[in-house]
This record gives sequence, structure tokens and C-alpha cells, in this order.
Amino acid sequence: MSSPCRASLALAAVALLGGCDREERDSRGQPVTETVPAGATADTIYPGGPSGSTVTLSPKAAAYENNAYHIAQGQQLYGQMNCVGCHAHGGGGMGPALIDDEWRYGGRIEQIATTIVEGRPNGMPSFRGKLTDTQIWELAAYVRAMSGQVRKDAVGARTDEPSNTPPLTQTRREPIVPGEDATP
Amino acid sequence: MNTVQSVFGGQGAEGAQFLSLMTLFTVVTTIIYLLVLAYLALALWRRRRTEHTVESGDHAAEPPPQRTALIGWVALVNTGLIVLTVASFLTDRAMARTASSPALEIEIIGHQWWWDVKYTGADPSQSLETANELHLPVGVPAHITLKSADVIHSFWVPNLAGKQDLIPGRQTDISIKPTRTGLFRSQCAEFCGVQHTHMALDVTVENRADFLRWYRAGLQPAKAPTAPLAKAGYAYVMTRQCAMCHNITGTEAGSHFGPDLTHLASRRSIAAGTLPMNRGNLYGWVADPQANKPGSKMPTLGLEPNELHAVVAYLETLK
Amino acid sequence: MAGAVRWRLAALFICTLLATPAFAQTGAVTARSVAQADNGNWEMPGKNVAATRFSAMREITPANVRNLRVAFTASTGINRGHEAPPLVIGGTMYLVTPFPNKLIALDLTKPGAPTKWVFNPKPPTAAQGVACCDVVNRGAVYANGRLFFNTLDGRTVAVDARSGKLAWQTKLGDIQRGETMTMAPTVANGKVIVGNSGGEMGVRGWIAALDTGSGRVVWKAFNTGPDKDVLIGPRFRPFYAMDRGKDLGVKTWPPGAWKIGGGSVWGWVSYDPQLRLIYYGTGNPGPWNPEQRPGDNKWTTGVFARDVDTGQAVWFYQSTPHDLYDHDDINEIILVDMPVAKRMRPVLLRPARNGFFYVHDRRTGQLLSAKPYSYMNVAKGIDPHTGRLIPVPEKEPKVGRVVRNICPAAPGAKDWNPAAFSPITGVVYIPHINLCMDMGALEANYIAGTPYVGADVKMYAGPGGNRGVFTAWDPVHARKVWEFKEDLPLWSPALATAGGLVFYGTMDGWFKAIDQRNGKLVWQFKTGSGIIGQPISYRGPDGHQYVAVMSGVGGWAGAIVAGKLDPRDGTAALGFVNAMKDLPARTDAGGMLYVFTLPR
Amino acid sequence: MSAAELARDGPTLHGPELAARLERSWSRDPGLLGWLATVDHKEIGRRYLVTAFVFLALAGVLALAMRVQLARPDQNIIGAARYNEIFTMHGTTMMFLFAVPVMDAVAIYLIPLMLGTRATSFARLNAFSYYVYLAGGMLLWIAFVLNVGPDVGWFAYVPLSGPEYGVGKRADIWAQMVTFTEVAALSVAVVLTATILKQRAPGMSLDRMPLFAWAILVTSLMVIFSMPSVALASGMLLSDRLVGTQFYNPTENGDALLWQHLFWFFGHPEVYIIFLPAVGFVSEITATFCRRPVFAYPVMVMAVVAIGLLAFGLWVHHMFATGLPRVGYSFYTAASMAVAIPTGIQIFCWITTMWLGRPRFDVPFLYVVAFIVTFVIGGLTGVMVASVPLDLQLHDSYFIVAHFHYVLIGGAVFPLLGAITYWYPKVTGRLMSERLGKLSFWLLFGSFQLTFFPMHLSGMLGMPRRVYTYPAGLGLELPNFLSSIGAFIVALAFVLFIANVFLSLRRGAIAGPNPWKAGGLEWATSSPPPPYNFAHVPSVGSATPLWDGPLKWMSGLRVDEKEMLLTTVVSARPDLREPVPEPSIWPFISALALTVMFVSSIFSPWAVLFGLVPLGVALIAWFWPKQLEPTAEPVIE
Repeated sequence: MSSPCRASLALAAVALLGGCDREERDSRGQPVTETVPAGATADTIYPGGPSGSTVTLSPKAAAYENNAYHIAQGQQLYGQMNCVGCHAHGGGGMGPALIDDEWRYGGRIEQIATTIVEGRPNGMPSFRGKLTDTQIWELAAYVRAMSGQVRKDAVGARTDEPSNTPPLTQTRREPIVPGEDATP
Repeated sequence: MNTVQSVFGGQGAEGAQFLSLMTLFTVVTTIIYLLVLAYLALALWRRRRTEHTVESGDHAAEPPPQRTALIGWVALVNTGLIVLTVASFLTDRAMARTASSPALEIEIIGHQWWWDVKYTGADPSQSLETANELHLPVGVPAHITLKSADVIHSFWVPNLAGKQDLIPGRQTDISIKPTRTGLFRSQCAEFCGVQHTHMALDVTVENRADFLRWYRAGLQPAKAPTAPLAKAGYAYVMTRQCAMCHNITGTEAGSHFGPDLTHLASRRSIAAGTLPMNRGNLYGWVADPQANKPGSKMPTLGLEPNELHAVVAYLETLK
Repeated sequence: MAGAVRWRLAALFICTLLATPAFAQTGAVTARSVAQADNGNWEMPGKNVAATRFSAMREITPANVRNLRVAFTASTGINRGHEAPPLVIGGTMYLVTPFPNKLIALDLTKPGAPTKWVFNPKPPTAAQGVACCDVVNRGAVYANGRLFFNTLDGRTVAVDARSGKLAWQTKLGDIQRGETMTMAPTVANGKVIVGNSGGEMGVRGWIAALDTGSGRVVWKAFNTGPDKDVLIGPRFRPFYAMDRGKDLGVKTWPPGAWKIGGGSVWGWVSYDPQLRLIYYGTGNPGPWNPEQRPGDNKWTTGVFARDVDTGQAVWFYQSTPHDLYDHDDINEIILVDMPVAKRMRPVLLRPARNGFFYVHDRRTGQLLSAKPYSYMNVAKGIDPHTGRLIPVPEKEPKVGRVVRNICPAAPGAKDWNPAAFSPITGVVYIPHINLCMDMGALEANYIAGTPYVGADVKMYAGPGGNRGVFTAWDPVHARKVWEFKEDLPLWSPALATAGGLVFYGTMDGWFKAIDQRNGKLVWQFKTGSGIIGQPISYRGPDGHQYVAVMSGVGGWAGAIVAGKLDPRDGTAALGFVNAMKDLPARTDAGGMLYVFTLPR
Repeated sequence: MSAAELARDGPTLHGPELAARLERSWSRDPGLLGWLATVDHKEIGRRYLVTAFVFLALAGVLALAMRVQLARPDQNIIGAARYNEIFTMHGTTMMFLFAVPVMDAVAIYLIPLMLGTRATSFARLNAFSYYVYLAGGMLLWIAFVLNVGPDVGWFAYVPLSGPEYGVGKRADIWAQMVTFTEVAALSVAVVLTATILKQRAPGMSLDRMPLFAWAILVTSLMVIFSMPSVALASGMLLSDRLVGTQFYNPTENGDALLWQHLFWFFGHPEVYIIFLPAVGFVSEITATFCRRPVFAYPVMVMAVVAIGLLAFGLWVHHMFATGLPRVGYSFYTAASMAVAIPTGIQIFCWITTMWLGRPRFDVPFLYVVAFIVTFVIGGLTGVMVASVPLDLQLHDSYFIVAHFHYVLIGGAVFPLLGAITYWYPKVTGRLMSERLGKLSFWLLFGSFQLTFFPMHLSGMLGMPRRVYTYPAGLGLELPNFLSSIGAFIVALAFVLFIANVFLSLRRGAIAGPNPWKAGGLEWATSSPPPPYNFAHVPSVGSATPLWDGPLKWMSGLRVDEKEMLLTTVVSARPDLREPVPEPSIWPFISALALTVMFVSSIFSPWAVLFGLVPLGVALIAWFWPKQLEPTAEPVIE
């Protein structure tokens, strides 16, 4: 190919480089060294001031947060593990609403994962030992996607089931200001 | 030539009708093909007495014998096609007639990469649900209703009959009248995702008595395990990940996300035909399903060795 | 004991006969209540075992109700749905609150009714996670000096009415399997009759009788499964052929489905002392997706009559075989004697959730009349010969397809909130709802302790745009006497008084009184939160008539406020949020008792 | 300046002086900007050809990867997810980025020469179409390289490609690529239809038009009528995936079959869009190498038109297994059988041409013979799968893979290779080597049969399509192994053919204007033809002008401005002088703006709105009228 074509091809490649991890499919979910940080509570008061850098994200967060494959798996698990029974399609019911910006126990992915594993006293069941680590993090990634925290190009617009929540791709991003998660 | 998964089997009424129609089509098309080849060969290598080319000056000439030959050829092609069309239409109607008096009602629901097979009937308490296996009594026309739970799949048992798609939101059906007993293999024929390859179904055509014996055994709930290792396996299955996705009638596990395991050990294959059923494969599958069927919805649980032995021991009691 | 009851009945006949001419319709022989005489107390949610909710107090009348004013108020300190009625025994008023189910005793003899004592059953907080439609409690019942009520985590508790000390408690439900208890018990012949709730959690419904003295389980009957579990024996003679057969609780289900098939008992139980029969309705079959449970799904969504002492089933009538739309049949059962073809017959009246007003002969279960009392398009009617509901096929929910415009919606034409019967007019006053829904069925997965629903629902106002309706229904001629519309669904029960009034509350907090004869609004008062509580009327220590009600929005209809749900998802709270998006703007949660009386 | 002083190509101006004057006004300025701004149909045709063959090579490599994975049972050389991406890319590239564009390429290059005109109509639209096609191809392949390539099959059935099961942006990229290629194909179709109908040499009435031109006319009309169907389908898929509409959501009364109907209504005409140009190649090659025009010209034209019409009436034979009413299916069985009649007639006429003429066994003619031998097998297996009972067993099995490779490679690629060998001298001025040509021909013909005939058997042994492996013991080992071996030899044959193309650029024998002594007008100009094609516009007296006596030339077109002659539609009498657009960079910039709009609209619906602004500006600049000095119009003698 003549030179102009090769130049434009290289340019385009660089521009789209960001896309490649979004669709990475690792169905096995390689175990990353650190599992769910036990006991990580909601953004809380650090006596004597926050220790050094602000809250360090778990290394797994990056692998799951904006990954289309994991969010899609999380969407299916959300329906099949009966989360939809209590939280409906994000509006809530027996359980609290998930598409609003109030996160009683923290809105970051590892906090949601902790909620799923530990359960919560007011009725959230504990799925420790009932779901694999990967499944729990996939569910947490999807729950974050419901309130628009996730990049738009990683989520599917709608499911093929009857539901009338706004398409995830159009869900307005609800701001989570670190440390100011709303408490009831 | 395999007799397990081939259109030449003809063990079903529709399969036999297919074979006779296929031979008719093959004969007619081969004759037409040989005629074309003969005409071509003659046209290329015949000794030229007269030629109508630029060099001979009358290249525009179109002698009458060729024109009549053209009309003859069109007539031949038309009659050939009409014969084939009518034969095809009659065979189609004959196949549709087997659907007239179904004695067995079956419902198959396609999932992403396994088959949910339900024997429904007038009396709901006698309905049987199993997965990835289909038993048919020989000589009895069975009416199968096909539904899909997610994407489009296609139900195809080459030895018995043609295929029908399973389409979400629609209900298609197919009628099969097996005429000879045997063990057959069916495979999903419409691309349905990562593991479309491993979405097979073991089809067993047996005489009426064997079928009823299998059916009554299928209606029994899973027997509680007695051996200590199997009991430990039962405890793991009921309290850990397995019960979240699988249904074992007669126990606490009641989820339909994954295939029904009530009589897993009496099936011929594991994970929709991915592995033949034996102890080694049970170990291999439960230990690391993602190795055998990457992308499958069954996660790799990371079982401890003792848990693995217990679970496999319990699964083997699910006869 | 039996003699005393008969005497009191006679007395009642005499005084009602006296009262009748004052308000009788033109010459119609009205139904008469079989309830005991009114001693000014309010000892059980239904006022009496015939569940008439009729108070014989006549001091407050349409004429003077205009100047009704608040006597005193009391806060329960809990912001969920208050569905329980205040009970009044002698000089003390008892309140049962939603979770954590506190039992509060107020001393009516002192001004401002200060708190005498509070009994805390301390149910585990996790129980809130398996309560399908708000952590409500429908009330306690008083008998032989004790108060009996259920706690959310599945315990029946008996408390000494004077001291507030625990007499006994019996553990009956298991929250790990999704079982809770929210119903108000009924005391019949020395037994406390209770049932479980959890139809949406794949729970197997049952009803049990506990001895009022010791709390021992006298008998327990399941609503699915083999006949021996359902206590069906030789005495069982259902009137219609569809309910006859051996082990129908197993045969009308796919194999093993009856173990998680619902049929819970979370509504009302009535008792006929003469016939010694208790009457109660069974809940919806689980899961909501009908394709997953082919067959009639016996004995769900039907009415049982059982012998109170042995629990043996005497008759059963299935209102909705193979229920498609979660139309639990647990609504109140009012026992009256009524002229049928010129002969007085003992009947029971049921404004059922599937939209029909059933009148049965309560000795045999024979259907005497069944007419729709609200708009419906899912059923063509009831076949009088077979007693079977005739469904409309194209309205049947299918997996993989949304069926639209299903009326009445899942909460039915009237949910749990019981109607009141006034023997003066012989009319049943029904506060109910007018909602339709779109429903899509999905394959449900049973995981113990998690919801087992398998349906996606979205509700909206029915024809006319109003979500609530108040209907006065004449059971004798099976027709509406009058009816008026309400904007919000009516989730509060009704109270009829001998003074010729009917009291009810609306979900945005108005406590209203209407004239029994024409339904005209004669008085209303704005309380702090939506009213879904049961209004009562009693004779205070000073001999005057008081009317009391608890205001605190919640329940399934008020879940959007009680649970702070997000209106953007219409399927929230099993579809109710889509119909109640304006409720948060019109009321907030609350928990307050209001007691009204005439100025002295 | 009065009309008289204008320089015209007439008796006063001819020979090398005329050629120099025309060269100056018709050539484009050099350099990258000139390269991007060209409107010369020959240059655009060459670029299309080269790009299409690059995509053929890429997709061919993917085919080899698939055959390596399928050579032995239960292999895991390529993972399941990657294999799905590979077969999707192979199918999509072959159908959308190679087959249709390569036929457009040859047509864009040859039609003006065959019709005796100096340029195509809408020349800038022609340039625009190439850039849009290139952008579509690059979008698909860059996404594939960046692990975002589609993995839902070249037909992307919903709901697998829908919002719930089509993960991430993979299916969006496939759908947008379809939008690109169908904009390009529609543009080319409009260009070719207008050129064929309005720019034929004077005297070339419709019954004297070359058969290739007829084939291209019918193909272009089929593109115009079928592409909008897939445009609508992919547009609705994109809106389902991005904005959450419910077109294909079965639970909200959408329908999964809506996609299949819309796709196959385009899908079947698409395969005839690929096949009909090949029919044109075969007619031209047969006529030249049998030294006489094709037998029964009007019957051949009617057959081409009949195929064009019938192609729209039989798309449901792709959906025989979807449970539609069975009586309805029998109408489509009849229609599918009927489309075999015109093809049968054409085969007969070609062989009769060989019978009456004296065939010369040069490489192009060998490809025609191979075409007949191979395509008829494909056609007959097509007749088999037209029958519902047979198709229910054979549908979506490797029998179908064999069938469509026979009709696509046999029916379109063989004639294409013959056409390239036949018109190579006209394009480059040199002949391709006969020896290397024959070697690569026989290698290709033999290995093709070895590769694809066993697939009939593996299909009948129950091997479904699109499986990344198969279990041992089903008798599939031998046919798959043979196919894999054959595939590598086919690749070798292609490499030899490409080598022959490159080597002959310099070492091929000098060809001169008419090396094959053919009858068409394209052989009346030099090889390679000058930018203006013909110094004087030829006028035609018969269907094969060069065979029927000396050519007569017309004159009177301007020399200092780019001008061409328009003729009437049916009898091609001279009608108007038409100024030919100047080279312009704006089609390239419009294509760029369109690309930015399409690609960004995958990520946000607002891009469709904001993307229109730059596109609008570019289009306005593109259509800005050129200031021509007003001149009186003299009457041509």
C-alpha cells in the first residue's frame, strides 16, 4: 500500500488502543493476588486523618469495572441469582434502590462486592461460598453500571427481558464523590 | 461412516423420506450435470467441419439446429425442475402428516449451550424434566415444542428428521416418528455463541418397555446418599455454589439456571456432549469446567481435593 | 360457654331489629350479622369472629360528625406501614407496630393516654430481608386476659394484657427459607389460629392452631401436598367436582413443585361458633410464572372451611384454579345470615382479590352468587355448575412475551384491606383499587431465602384514571348500591358504626367519614402520613364513643415511600412503583395513632 | 471567445498534438493531494481492485487459520472465542469487503472503455465511494486487531448480536461496517447505472451493448433495490444496541425474525450481485476466445434480467428452519428452482458459442471452462437445498459451506481471475505469462475440488457450520483433513497468481491495443489507455464493432475543458455535451467526515447530530459549481 494509507492506519490504531481491554474475555477469571478486602466498610472516618494516599482501589477493580464481558455476565447473574426479586431492575422493593446515588454501604466496586459477600444486617443475604469470586465481582460491576458509574461503551443498552428502566447506555452518570456516600 | 450423527441413517420416518427424495434429486441433477459436461466436452474437442468465427467471416451466424437445441434444453430443464419441485412438495406434505396424531408431547427449551428437555402431558404431576438427553419410544410419533430462553438455536437429529430453529419469543415445533431403535447424537445447528460447538444432545430410541422404565425412573426424586463421602458431597452441593444454579428434584436445590442434575449419572455425556460420562470426566469437568468448555456459564469453583472427591461421589449416586 | 353465646345472639337480633327501620332500604329484607353483642371494646381486628367491623356505638352520627376532633395522639417511633388496628380492652389500648413489632399499652383512663408498658419481642433484623411487601403486621387479638400477635421472624407471641409480661411464644416460621408471619391471629374456641406468609419466596403455606394457654400446636394443616398434610379426611366434602379427588395437592402440580408452591395464609380467618368451623383463604401459588407450574395448583387461591378443634377440612372452593396474576384469596370472610330465594341461609361474603364478590353457603361451600364488583378483563365469569372461573386465554402471561392491559392487576380488585358490613343497611362497604398491569413471565430459579417470582410487572391506573374506588355492595341482590372514585388506591380497611357512618383512610393521609346510606363525605381530617391502618370505634372510660386509627404509609402500595424506592424503575416493588410515582410528593412515612371524639 | 475559436478534437486537431492537448486538460496534478483528489475512473478502479485483493488475502489467511484448527478433531489451537471472531471476519470480509467491491472495481475500470466514453458519470461520487469503502474495511480490521472484532457471524442474527448477548462494541462495529460498505456500493451502483444508460458510444443501442455492460446494469439496479434493506436492518440493530429501542426484543413485541427477513431480502440479491458480473466476464471471454459473439444475445440478456428479478423473490429459503408456514415455504421452493432456469439457459448458450466457434485454450478461457464445470455443481446443490425437506437436513451444515463456495469461488472468483488475466494487458500494457497462468490455474482448480468437495460429505455426517472443533469418531476426520490440505494448496495457487500479476508488470510481453483480437470497444484504445480514454469518440454499427469493419470516429468535443458526450437511453443517439468534474479533494474530506460521524455514532447517539455539521460543509464544498466561461453551443455536424 502506498505511504499515505500506511500512515493513516497507524494513526487509527493508536487512537483506538483504549478499546482493547474493554472486551477482554477471560471466562476463567484468573485469581488476582488480593481477594475482597475483608471488613472494608463504607467510606468512613479515619481517626487521625486518612493514612497517606486516599483509599487504594483493589487491583481487581480495574479488571472488572469497565469490562463489557464481565458486566454482561453480571447482568445475567443479577437476574438468575434472584437479585431482581428484591432490587427489581434497580428501583428497589424489599431491598433498597440501586439506580439512585445513595450507597448505604459504599458505592465503590469492592465495597459492593463486600456487601454481596458479607450480606448486610437489614436483610441483604450473604453469598459467601455461594458464588465464586469472579461471579461476585461481575455482579458488583453490573450493579455499578445500573447507576451509570460505568463507561457508556462497556454496557449493553437493554436486556431482552420485559423491563422499563431507561437503557443503561442512556443512564445519567450519578456522581459518587469519594467519601461523601450518602447515608440514610 | 458413523451411524450416530448422519443424514444417511434414516432411522426416523422423516429421515427415510429425506433419503428417498435425496436420491431422486441426486439422480436428476447428476443426469443434467453429465449432459452439460458431455455437451461441453464435445463443444471443446469436436472435429470442426464448419465454424462461424471472425476468421471464417460469418461470426454472427446462428444456425437453426442450435436454436431448436436451445428450446429443447429449456424444455428439459423446466421438466426436470418441475418434477423435483412436485416431488419435494409431496414429500413435505407426507412429513407434515406424521404430526397429525402425536402420542408424546415434549418441550425443549434451548439455553446458552445446553438443552432443557421436558416431557409434558395432560397430567402435570407425571411431567418429567431432564437435560441434554432425549429418549423416544420407537414407532411412537412425538411432537416436540421448541422454545429458546436466550438466543436462536436449532434442534437437529440428522438420523431421525430435519432441523427446526428455537427462536426466542416464538414457539416452533417438529414431529419425529422414529422407526428403528438406536443411540444417536444431535448437535445445535444455529450459531449461538462461544460454545455453540459443545451443545449436543444424546438421543436414545428404544422400545416402549425400556422407555417406560426410563420414564418411571426419571420421575423418582433423587435418592438421599448413604455412603459418608457421598453425604459430604451432598452437604457441599446443597450449601455451596451448586444449588445456586442446578435443580435436583427431591432436594433443596431448585434453580433452573443450569441443567437439571436429578439423574445425571444415568446420562451418556456431560455438559451437553462435551465429555462422555465416566468417573474421570466427572472429575475433570467438576474440577475445571472452563478448561473443557471455555466461556461456559459454569465457573471454575476451585474445589479442595477432598471436596472434589465428595462432590463427584455424590454426583455418581444420582442415577 | 355455648349457652352464653346463644343468648347474646338473641339480644343482638332484638336490638338490630329495632335499629333496622330507621335505616332500612325500601322493604328489602337485609342480611343480619351473626356476631356477638357489642360490649364497647375492640378485642380483635375484625371486631368479632364474623369479621363485620361494625361498632354498635351510635353517639357519632352524620349530623354531629362535623365537629369530631382529636382526643389524643401517640407516636410509635417507626416509619413503616402501620396496618394494625388499635385494640381496646377495658381502659387500656394496645398497639402493634410494624417491624420490630413492639406491643404498646396506653392507659386510656389518664388524660393523654400515657404509655403503661411496651413489650419488645426483638425479632432479628434479617427478617426484613424476606418480607415481600413492607415489614407490616396486621394486628393482635385479645382473649382470656392475653394478647396474641405474630412477629416478622415467624413467632406467635402471647403477652399478659395487664402486666405486659411474656406468657409464651412459639417459633413457627423460618426466615432462612423466606418464611415470615404478618397476619393478625384469630382466637376460636380456645385456639389461636395463625398462618405464614412468603408466597413470593417459594414457601409452602400452612395454617396452625395453638392452645391459648400453653402455645402448644394443637393441629397444623398445609395448603399443598398429600391429603394427610392438608388434613383432608373422610369429613371433606367439597361442593364442586373440580375440588374432589385424592392427593390433589400433589397431582395438580409438576413433581416436587408443591413443596415450594406458596398457598400461604397471611390474611383473615373467620369463625362460626355454631358450626364450629373456621373459614380462611389461601395465598397465591409460587412462582408467579404460570408456565412453570401447569395444573390447577390445589389448594392455593381458594377458601377452606375446617373444624376448629381437629383442623379437618370440611369443604374447599378454589376461586382461581392455576392462578395467573398473584390473586391471593386471603381477603376477609364476613359471616352473615341472608335471605336467598326467600329463605334465610347462613352465608359468608367475600369481596375477593380476583374481582368477584362471592357469596357461599357456609355449611357446604355452595356458590350462591359471584358478580364482579370492579372492572376486569381477565375473566369472563364463573360457571355456576362447575364453580370454575372462566379465564380470557389471550390475557395469559407467556414466557418471552409481555401481555398488556391485565385488569385487575396483581394486587387484585381489593387487596388485604378488609371491607365492613353494616347490619343496619345490610350493605358491605368495600374500599378497593382500580389498577391494571403489563406482565411478562420469566423462568424463576428457586434459591431458598430469595424471591421466587419469575415475573416482570408494571402497574398503572385502570379505566377512568382513578386508582381507588369505594363501593357499597348489596349482597342480597348482588349489585352495587353506590360507588365513588378516589385518586389514590384505597389500602385502608373500612369501619361501619351504628351511628350510620363508615370511616376509612386514604394513602395521602385523609381520614374520612361517609354516610352509610348515600356515601356522601360528611367529615375528613388530614393526618400526618398515609393511612393503611384499620380504623376502630370504642366506648371510652368516660362512656363516650371514640374512633381511632393508626397513620403510617407503607404496605405493598406505599413501599415507594416506606422503602425510599426509585420511581424511574417502574418494575420496582413488584410493579407497584409505576402506579405510585406521585405518592412521595403527597405523603411521607410516619407512625402516629390518632383518636377522635365529639367535643364535650 | 466565440464558438469557432474553441479548440475541438476535429479534422484540424488530431494525432499527437491532439493527444498532448487532451493529456494536459485531463491529467491530475501529482503528489499526495493529487492522488487523493483524482476522479479518473481508471485510477479509482485500480485502487478498488488492489484494496479488494488485499482484503481477499487477509480473509484467505483467516481461512487457513480455520482449516488448521479444523484439521484434526478436538483441537484447541485457536480458542472458541477467537475462532468465532475469525470465521465472522472471514465471512464478513469476503462478502462485504472483497466480492462486491472487486466486481465494482472491474466494472468502474472497464465500463467507460467498453461503452466508448471518456469518463464515468458522477466521477466525484465514484471517488467518494472508494474512500468510504476503504474506511469501512479499515474500521473492521483495526477493530479485529484491537480485539474488538465482531464474533456473531457474517449475518449477525439477533438476539445474539442484540444488546443483551452481543457484548461490548463488537456487533456495533459489524453493523457500522455494513453501513459503510452499503453507502459505497450504492454510490457505485448509481455511477454505473447512469454511465451505462446515458454515455454509450453513438450507435450502441441497447441491443448492441456488450453483455458485460448488461450484467453490470442489472447488478447495479439490484444493489440499489437490495442495499437499503440491510441499511434499515443494521440501523435498527444499532439503535437497539445504543439507545435501547425494542425492534428486535421479542418480549416487547419486537421479533427476532424481523432481522432475518430484512437481512436475507438483501442477502440473496447480494450473492447474485456477486455472480452476475461474473456472468458478464464469462460472456466476454467466451466471445473473444471462441472468435464469435455469444450465441442468442437477446436470450442471454433476458436471462440476466430474469435472474435480477427472481433474486428478490426467494430469500426465505435461508429461513426454512424457522417455523414459518410450510405452504408458504413451497412458494419459495418453486422460486428457488425457477432461478436455475435462466442460469441453465446461459450455460447452454456459452457452450453453444464454443460449439459454433473455435475455442483457443488460453488461461482466461480455461477459467471459463473451470467455471462451467464447478459452478454447475454448485447450482445443482443449490437446487437440492431449494427443497424444504432436503434443506431441513442440510441447512446450516457443511453441505451449505460446500454449496456456496462452489457458487461463489466457482461462480465468481474463477471468472474474476479469468477476467483479470484477460484485461490485464489493457490495464498494464503487458500480457501475463501463459505458463505461470496455466500452472496456477490447474493448481487452483484441482485444490479447489480437494478442499470443498469433501465438505458435502462432512455436512451430511452432521457437522454443523461455525463449530471451532468436532468430536472424533463421527467420520469427520478424513473430509476435514482433506479440506485442510486442499486449503493450503488453494492458497499456494493464489500466491502464484499474484506473483504472475506482479512479475508480468515488468517482464510480461508488450500487449499493444488488442492482443486477443477481441471485438469490444475497450480494445480500440491504447493499453494502458490515456486519461481521456479515446481521442475521438467512436461510433458503433454492431455488437462487436472491432470485428465488423473499421471503426468510425466522431469529433467535436472540446479539448481545453474535460467534456464527454451524452447519448439517448435506448438508441444512443448523440444528445448533449457534458462537462466532466475536475479532480477535487472534497470527496475525500466528505468521506473522512462521514467516517468520523459513523464511527463516533457507535459510542454516542449525539454523534449522528454533531457529525452532520462537518459532513454538510464538505458536501457543500464538493458541489460548489465550477465557473465555466459561457460559450455558444455549436451544432455538431
